[in-house]
This record gives sequence, structure tokens and C-alpha cells, in this order.
Amino acid sequence: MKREVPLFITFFVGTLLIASVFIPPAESWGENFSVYFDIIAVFAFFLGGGNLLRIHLQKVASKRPDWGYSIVTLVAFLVMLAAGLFKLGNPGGISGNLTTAQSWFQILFQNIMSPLGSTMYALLAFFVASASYRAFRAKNRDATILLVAAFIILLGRTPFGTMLTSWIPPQYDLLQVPNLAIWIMSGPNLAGQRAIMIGIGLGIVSMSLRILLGIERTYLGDDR
Amino acid sequence: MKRILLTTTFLLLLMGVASAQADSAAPSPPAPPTGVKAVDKPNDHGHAVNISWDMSPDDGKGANSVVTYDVFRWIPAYMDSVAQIRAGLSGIRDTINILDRANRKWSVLEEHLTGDSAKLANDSVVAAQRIPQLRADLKRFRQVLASAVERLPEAHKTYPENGSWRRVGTVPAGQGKYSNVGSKEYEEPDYLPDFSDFYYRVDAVGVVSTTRSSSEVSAPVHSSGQWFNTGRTTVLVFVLAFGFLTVLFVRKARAGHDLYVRPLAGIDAVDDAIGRATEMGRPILYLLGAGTAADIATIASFTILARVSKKVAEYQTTLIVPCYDPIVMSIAQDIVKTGYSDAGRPDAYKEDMVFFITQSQFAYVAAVNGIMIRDLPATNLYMGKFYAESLIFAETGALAGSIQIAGTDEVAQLPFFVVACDYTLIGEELFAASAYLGREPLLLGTLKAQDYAKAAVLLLAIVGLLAVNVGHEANVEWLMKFKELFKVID
Amino acid sequence: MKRSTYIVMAVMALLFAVSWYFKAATYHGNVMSPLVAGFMITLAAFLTLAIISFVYQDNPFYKFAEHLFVGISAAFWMCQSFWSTIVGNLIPRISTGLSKYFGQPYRDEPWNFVYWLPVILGILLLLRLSSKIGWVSRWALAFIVGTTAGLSFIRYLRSDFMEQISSTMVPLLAAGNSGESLLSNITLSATGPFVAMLTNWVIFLGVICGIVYFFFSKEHTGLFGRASRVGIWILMITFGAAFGYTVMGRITLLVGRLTFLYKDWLGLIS
Amino acid sequence: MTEALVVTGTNLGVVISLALIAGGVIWLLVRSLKGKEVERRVIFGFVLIAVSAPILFPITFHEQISPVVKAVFDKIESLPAGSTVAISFDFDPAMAPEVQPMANAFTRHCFAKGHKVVFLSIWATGQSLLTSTLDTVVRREFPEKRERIDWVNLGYKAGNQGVLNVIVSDLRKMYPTDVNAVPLDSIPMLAEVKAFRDLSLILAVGGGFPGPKEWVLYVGDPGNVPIAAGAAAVTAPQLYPYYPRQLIGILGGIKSAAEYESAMVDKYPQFDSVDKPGLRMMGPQTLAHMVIMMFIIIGNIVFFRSKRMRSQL
Repeated sequence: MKREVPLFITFFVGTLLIASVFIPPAESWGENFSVYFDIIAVFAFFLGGGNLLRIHLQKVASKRPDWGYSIVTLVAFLVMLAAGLFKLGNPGGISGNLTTAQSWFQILFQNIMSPLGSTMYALLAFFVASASYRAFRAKNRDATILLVAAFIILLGRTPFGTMLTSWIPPQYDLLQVPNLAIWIMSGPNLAGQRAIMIGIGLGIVSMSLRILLGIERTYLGDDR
Repeated sequence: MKRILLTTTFLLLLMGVASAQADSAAPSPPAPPTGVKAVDKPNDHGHAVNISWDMSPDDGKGANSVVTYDVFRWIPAYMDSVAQIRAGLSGIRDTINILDRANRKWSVLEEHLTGDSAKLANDSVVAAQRIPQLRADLKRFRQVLASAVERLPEAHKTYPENGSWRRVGTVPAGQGKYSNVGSKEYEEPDYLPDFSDFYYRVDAVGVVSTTRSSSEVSAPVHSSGQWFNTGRTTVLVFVLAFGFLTVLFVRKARAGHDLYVRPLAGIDAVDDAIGRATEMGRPILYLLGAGTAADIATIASFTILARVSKKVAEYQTTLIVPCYDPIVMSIAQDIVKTGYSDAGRPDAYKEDMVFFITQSQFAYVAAVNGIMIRDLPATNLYMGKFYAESLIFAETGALAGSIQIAGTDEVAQLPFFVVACDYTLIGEELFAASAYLGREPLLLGTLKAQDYAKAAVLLLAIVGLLAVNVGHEANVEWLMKFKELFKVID
Repeated sequence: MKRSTYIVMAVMALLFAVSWYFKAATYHGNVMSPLVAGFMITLAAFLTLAIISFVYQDNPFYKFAEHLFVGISAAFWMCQSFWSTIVGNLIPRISTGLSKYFGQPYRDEPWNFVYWLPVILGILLLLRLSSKIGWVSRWALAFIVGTTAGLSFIRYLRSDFMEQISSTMVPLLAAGNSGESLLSNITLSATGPFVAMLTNWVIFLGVICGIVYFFFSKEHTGLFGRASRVGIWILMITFGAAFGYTVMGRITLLVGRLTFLYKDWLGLIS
Repeated sequence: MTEALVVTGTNLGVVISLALIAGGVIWLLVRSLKGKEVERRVIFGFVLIAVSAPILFPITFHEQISPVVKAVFDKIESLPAGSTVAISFDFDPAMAPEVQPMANAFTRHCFAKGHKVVFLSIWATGQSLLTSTLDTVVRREFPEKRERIDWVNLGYKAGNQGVLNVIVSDLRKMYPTDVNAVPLDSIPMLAEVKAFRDLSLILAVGGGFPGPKEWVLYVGDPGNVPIAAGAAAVTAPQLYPYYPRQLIGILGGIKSAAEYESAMVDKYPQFDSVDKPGLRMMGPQTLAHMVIMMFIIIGNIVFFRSKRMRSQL
């Protein structure tokens, strides 16, 4: 019971969905199952939210290092949850639109969550620079190829790229850096992407099959 | 009175002259399209018809006067009475919704209101008492509609009596086909009944919509659903072939054939990295990525986590698994717990090893960054779906001096992992990793099947390429079409 | 805490107050009261700075911003999915009373009872909190994983696998769009027919070698090994090029945040 | 080579920030010769300055025009004054930051050369963006140009490539009137223009469907009209197969827009004072790219120096 039923459910649901692709009346099943999936995922939020509360309450209770910050998390979580679930400050009441401009939910989103998120994203500008410095070194042949390709593309995006190679006559203008950059993107880059994608496609198909056939069952939490 | 009469006469005259002028000024209509054919739309669940025609001689050439084609279908008058029943039905539905809404709004406010508003509120609440009655009506209407719809094929048989031509679509000049797709739900206004005789006609229309000419009427056609989508036969062939290969090699593996697999640097590094963490006495950070359980990459990551947690338990190192998705967290908890009990140390498993952070991409990044800098893990493993956060993780990890091993099938993020991490499992290698780590013959058998599929790809690509090139050079139509076999038709 | 920490804290608090005052005094909109508006923009600016400060080193301001962000965002997504999935998609199909309460029109459709399936599975999932019958939660997980496997199987077979193979089959001798004779015009002109053909060859051979690299059960030696080497080079070019190409977008993100600080907060530029 | 360093904008902030970056890089280069690694925070500081400086002070770099862009510029230059040119706005607000600068630059260039311009759109979302160009460029900078004599706005027509298919041979069939319902026959500048094949040049600005590709297939090829494209960076590579035979030139992404703006200023110094969003947006990009490239170079010098030092030990 404990092992066989889940394996059967997986096999049955998966095979059903594969078959539905070939049967026009069942074509929309895939979408429907995705909706069921979303609904189950919302139930899982109880688990997630419960876990979050538990971890931070424990931290506060046992006064572990940085426990004060856990209070920040707890308060922020509960305030936002209340603002969203009870639609606090929403002129439309409980049936109003969740993201109405004056509602607490939207104000907190606009002024706290949104700037924090986009700043975190913007840190990438710094990390792109440090990664370039640290990792683009001609240590061996593979690394050199990586470095040269990146450098050509970068150069092609600055006025220097055009300057340095504009003397090359039109018959050989593939060698001008901006053209070379475009060529790398549309030639070798495309080939590489495609090879990776074919591999991924196969890998996923094979992995799905392993799951359906019950060969791969670690997700059930027993590795035997 | 007389003046009015005079004015009217004058105006009428003027209009007559104007219309006569318009008539004489109107350009001659374009030649009609010919050969209108209507067929049931293939590979669908019915309720749709494909119409095609030979374009008018005046389309793009000749007088070049076609602007659009109007597609007409003959519709029996009975269809209108069905539509009326349907309109009644949706009218009742709307009324119920309105009363419902008003009632809810007012009943909340009722006790706080005075004067006119109170009366209004009271009215709404009283009106709402009719809702059950309306629901009964709705039910009755549904039955009437259902039986009315059943007679539609019958009504179509009366062609050309008791009906009229209605425009069902318009396409710009230069095109010779149109799909008349209706709804399969008979409560929708655009419902198209199956198994009814449909007649189609196409008009070529000039700049002024009155300059038009009609084609012959097409032969009657039925729309109907099919049980198999022939457009996807190639896909089915691939599914069966791949399934066959996998089962074959799994059986072979079961029979005890030894299967070779080449070493993968990223996989070998995993064990070393766990050892290193033990020596340094620092924890191991394992990220399952920003994917959900709906991503195969995440499931592949579970199998690697199973292996890692068992090793970690054996070496008595600490494991940190911050999660992005609650379902993923649940599964990961089970896996780590099993890993510890497999290693014979169930007591060493702690509930807070695997925990949930948030389902917001950059908040997750912010928190994981904090963990990396404060707990200084010796090894960071990134396996699964990663998006823009990949480089932020990898750089922060490098700053904290951790050994980093990544694996993802997100093509756009692979460059960042390859550049910033010590080892990277590229795409397919991530899915192969579970088979590698487990060293189970069954899993290795599926790898072999995968390789055969790849060999088939190479072969197909070369054959296809030859076919396309030979076809292109020699102008052989069917050879050039070879690649169409792989095109995915919807 | 050290004394210097307190001094830094006090200075930041003072700066915050000053900014609050000035932003409130110069607020011209009428969406909210100037005091609230001044506070909000100051808060947004300080949080932005707190996150950026992480690249220097971990510090209390970053920790504060991080923990605030986690709390707010966790609740944000829970509320979002509650309203869109449960109230928007589930309730209108299973309960007239609840849909009335939430102001959703009830959707009376024949197959509605199917929607009880995810509800039951969701409840099974929650049962994992019980140690006794926790194992039934695996049924829900099995459903989820089965759905994933079934959907991914077909989707990737079609889009990543078959589509990509078909686009690799391109004419290798034809001269592209320009239709000029190939042999009469062997130049390295970026738009010439020779380069167009060269590109097609590179793509074809690149894909073949790339796939060879991914073979697991054959030793990479001899000709096979050489093809696999070329495959790695192609992959390296791909990664290098894609990295270089993305830099521009990443910088634009920082431009956006700095513009917020300089323009909306400090008013240094107009 | 020196031309690349031509930086416009001469205030103290520009000089200081550029000196800071240049001096810093030289200092790091010298250090790197001794095999010393650069600390990560120093890199971050450089990035911060490189991105901030052009936002705070108007630093723009002179972009040398690349051949694909130059082809468009030269074409507009070489047409005799008074030629009729069409500019089509086939994009939406999301794409606008990248391609609207191109449309604006084309508009300025055509008016500066004394061409007559037909504005239109085959994207429903293009209409409002077209109006914004008319308001901010045409009416403000060229008040002397009169509507319907020097330019005309045909507005948006639904029908995607169907529209193109018709207007290539008969403009009045699709557009009996302009956007203000004035019949085309009473518009002086269109007296000679019966169809789009009578135009001297079509500038198709956009990147989705329908876009420059459809202009080539339905108007350029059948009508034998020269077409130039302005496209978003992501879609530009798909247009290269049509260059140079079917498309006389292509502007791809903000960098090409900046190149065009640079070329405009070189030829017509009076445009130096107008807003040049292409060049403005390229400022932080260029500076940051240069800083990153310098760091790649420094990183490699450090690597090779320290390798040699280690082998000497």
C-alpha cells in the first residue's frame, strides 16, 4: 500500500496525459491537470508558511544569533498576510481587486517588495564584472576559447570595436568586430545552444520515462 | 406644412441624384473566387470547418481590386430561435449574478443605513429572495435549450429554404483559406453543431463593401471530432521508439550486462566536496533551485540530494537545504530523512536542515546570500532550475570561498555557472547524474537508451540534411519536404 | 555591540529623518498624505542602499532588509495564489455559498465535481504533519510528479528535440537569399553567400559535435573523441558569447536603480 | 583610434569621473604587472562610478557608424530634396525605448534634407507612439513644416500584411483619407503618390509581426521600393539574411540608434542640442563594458605574471 499506490498513481496519471495529446477530445486535459496542480500547491502553502513561522519562532525563543532579525521577518510576514487576506485598506472590501492602488497590500508591495527585488536583481551588474575578472583567464584551451568569445562580443558592443577594425575592406568585413560578434551569435552560438537543447530534450524525456516506469522513485523518499 | 413638403421632396430628389451618381461612380466588382471547398477540420474535437478557395483573378493581378474575402455560411432560421433561448438563459444567469452581488453589498451595510439608502438596501434584499425561483427557471431553460440543440442537424437539411446567408469571417486579399471554428459548448453564442449540413460561399470584396461578387456554393460538409490526431503521428512514433529502447536496455541491464559509462568530472567532484567539508568542519549548502515539482530538473535534483544526504550523514557533516517551493520542501524533507536513516544515523537528522524561505525569486536570493556569507559553507551544490539568480549565488559563493558544483537545464543560465563555478553539469548531464550516482544497472540502462536515441538523431540529421540538399539542388519536392516530418503540427 | 555601531545607527536614523522631512515637504502629488509619501520614498531609497551595501560586506542594514524582504514576499505570494487560484478558480466551481461570500459568480458546469480531486489531494498533502498517517501525503506527491512527467515527456520531445532537429536540416550548398553564384564570389564579406554557407556548415557540424560530447556510454577516444573535443569548444564559444551578450541587460538594471536614487530620491537630475 | 575617445559633454563632473576611472585603471595595470590581484570591492567601485557618471553628467561617446547603419544614412542623404519617404511605426510601448529613438532620428534626418514624410502604422499600438513623435519632434522642432504639405499622418489600419499587400499598388484603396479624415486626393504632397511603389524609400521601424520582414516581402520586393529597417536588438539578427539586397540597411538595437544619432550630429551640428536617447542610454553601457574589458585584461596579466613568478621560485 505505502509504496505501490503512489507508483501506480504516477504511472496512471503520466500515461493518461501522454495519451491525451493524441486524442483530440482529451486535448485540454493537460491544462486542466496544471490547474489541479496549482490548487494542490496552494494547500502546500500551509506547510511552507508553517515552516517559516516555526523556524523563526524557534530562533527567537532560543535567542540564537541574529534572533532580532527573525522578529522583523515574523512581523513583516504577518502584516502582509493580514493585508492581503483581509484586503486591509482596500476600498472595494473583500471582493475588491487585490492590487488596488490604495490598499495596504499594494502600498507595501510598491514601496518595500518592489525596490528590494529590483535592487537585488541589479546587483548582477556588479557580479557580472567580478565574475569576468575572476573567471575569464586563459588557464587552458577551453577557458581561452570562452574568454575570446566573450571578449569579442563585449568589444562589439563598444565604439572601440568599430574603431579598431573599420580599416578591413568590405570583402573581408566578417572580420570587423561588430560583424564577427553577430556571426558568433548566429553561427557557433546557435549550434551550441541547439546541441544543448537536444540533449536536454532527451534527458527530460528519458527522466520522465524512468519516473513513469517506477525506476526512478527517490521523490517518494525511499531509495530502495 | 407646404414648406416642409417642398423641402422633403427636394431632399428626396437630391438623395436620388446622389445615389444615382454613386451608382455610376461605383467601380465594377472584382471577379469572384472559384472552387470553394469545405472540409471538416482534421485532428480536432469537432465543431470546426476548413474552407479553401482559388483566389479571384483580380487578386493581386488583373484589375487588382480585391481587398478582402468574406466567408458566408448558410444558417437556418431555426438557429435564431435556438439563439433566443440561449439569450434568455444568459439573461437569467446575469440577473442572478446582479441580484446576488447587490444583496451581498447591501446586506453588509443594511444596519448602518438610513433613509433612501436603507430603502434601497431593503429592496435589494427583498429582490434577492427571488434567486431560488430564478435558479429553477435557469434549470428549465437549460433543458429546453438542450432539446432544441438536438434538432439543429435536422434544421440544416432544409437548405435552401427557411434560412439565410451570414458572414462568418473575413480574410485579407492574397489568402485562400479560412477556418470556421465554433464553440463546442451549446450555451456559447458561437456554438457550431456537429453532423449538420453546412454550406459555404465566399465573396470577393472591393474597396467599397458593396462592390462584391459571390462564388458558387460549396458542397455540404459535416464537422465532427476525431479520435486520433494524425498530425502527431511522428510524435507517437518517437514516443514508442523511445519507450521501446528504454525497456529493452533496462531488461538487458537487469539480465546483468555490464554497461560502461564515461566519467563526468562534476559527478566525481561531489564526493570529494563532501569529504572536504568534513575536513574543514563546515556545512554543505544544497539548493534545489527556483523550480517547482512541475520541473523535471527539480526531480532530477531530488535524486542527487538523496545521494548527497546519505554521504553527508555518513561523514557526519551538516547539511543546509533552503527551499523556494513548499512542495519541493516537503519532498526534500522526506529524502534527507531517508538518506540519514539509510546511513544508519536517523537520530542525526534535524527538522531544520530543510526549510522554506519564500517563493519570491529575489527574496530567496537575498536570504541564501545571507546564509552563504554567515555560515560559510565549504561546498555549495546548485542543482535544478535556476534563473537570473545563478550568477548572484555563484559569485557570493566564490566570495565565501566555497567549492561550487552546479547543474541546470536552463540554457540561458549555463554560461554563468560555467564561468563562475568549479564544476558544471551541462543540461543532459544533470539528468544523467542520478544514474551515475546511483550506479544502479537499471538507471544505467536508461542512459544507454538515451545514447541510442542520440545516435538516431545524428543519423536522422545527416540523412535529413542530405535529403534536403539533394532535394534542393535537384529540385525534388518530396525530398525537400523531408524535414517537414519533424515539424510539430498543432 | 561596539560603540561605533551605535554611532553609525544614529547617523543613519538622522539621515532617514532628514530625508523624510524633505521628501514630505516637497511632495506634490495627491494620492496619499505628504507624510506617508515622504516616508515611503525614503524607505524605498534606504532599502535600495541597504541591498547595494551587501557588495561591500554583510552588515546589519542588509540583514534587516533581507529579513523584511523574506517576510513580506512569502506572504505576498501566499495571498496572490489564495486569491487567484482558490478564490478565482476553485471556489466558483465547488461552492455556491463561498463564491457568494467572495463576490465571485458561481460557474455552474457539468464537470465541476472533478475539482474536488485536487482538494482531496491537497488535504492528503497536509496530513504529512501527522506522524501516523503521514505516508498518505505521498499519494498527492505521486499525482504531482506523474503530472510533471506526463506533461514534460511530450512537451520536450516536441519542442526541444524534434523542432531542433528539423531546424538543423538546412541547405549547405545553396547561397542563401542573395542567389549569386557561390564560386564566383568567395569572399569573407559578412553578407556574402560564402559566409552564409559557412554559417550553415558551422551550425550543422557544431550541432553534431555538440551531441557527440553528450554521449555517456561510449569512450571518447579516436575520431569520436576528437569530435567530442570540438563539441566542447563549440559549447565554450556558446557560453562565452552568451555571457558577453547578457552584460548589457545587467547594466541596464543597475542604471534603473541608480536613476531611482539620483532622480526620484535625491533630485540630482531632472 | 583617437576618435573613439571623443567624449561630448564638458563639465567638471565628466572630467573628474573619467580621470578617476582612467587613473584607477592605470594604477591597477601597474599593480597587475607585479602579479597582485585586484580586490573585489575595487571592481565594484569601478562599476558604480562607470554607471553613475553618465547618469549624473551627460557623458556620451562618439559612436562610429557601422556599414549596415551607414547604408541607411547615406540613402537618405543621397535622395534629392523633396523626395517622399514613408516611416512606419510598427511597435508597442515595450519595444519603444529601443526603436523610437531610431524613428525620431529618421524623422529629423528626412526633414533636415527637405524630404516629405508619410507617417503610418500597421500596429494598433503604434498609433499613439507615432503621435508622440509628431508632438515631440515634428511640431516642436520643425514648426515650419506644414501638415499635408511637408508631412502627412495616415494613421493605423488593421489587416497586417493584407494592408501592405494593397498599398503597394494602390494607396487610396486602403487609406481613402488621412488620420483626420481628409481625402488623400486633396492632399498636395500625395498628388504624385498613387501607391507605395511610387515612394523613394520606406523606413520600417519595428521588430515583431508584422514588421520589416513583411515590408520586404509584401512591399519592397513586389514594388521594387528600397526599404530600410529599424529593429529591436533581439530580432535584428533575423533580418540580416535580407541585407543588402532586399533591405538597404538595418538598425538593430539601441547601439545602432546611437550610431545614427552620432552621424546626424556630425553632418548637422544643429541637432547637437536635441535629446539623443540612443547616445544617452549608451553612455553607462559603453563605460561599463570598457571597465569590464579592462578587468578581463588585468585579470589575465595578473594570471600570467603570477604563473611566471611561481615558476621562477
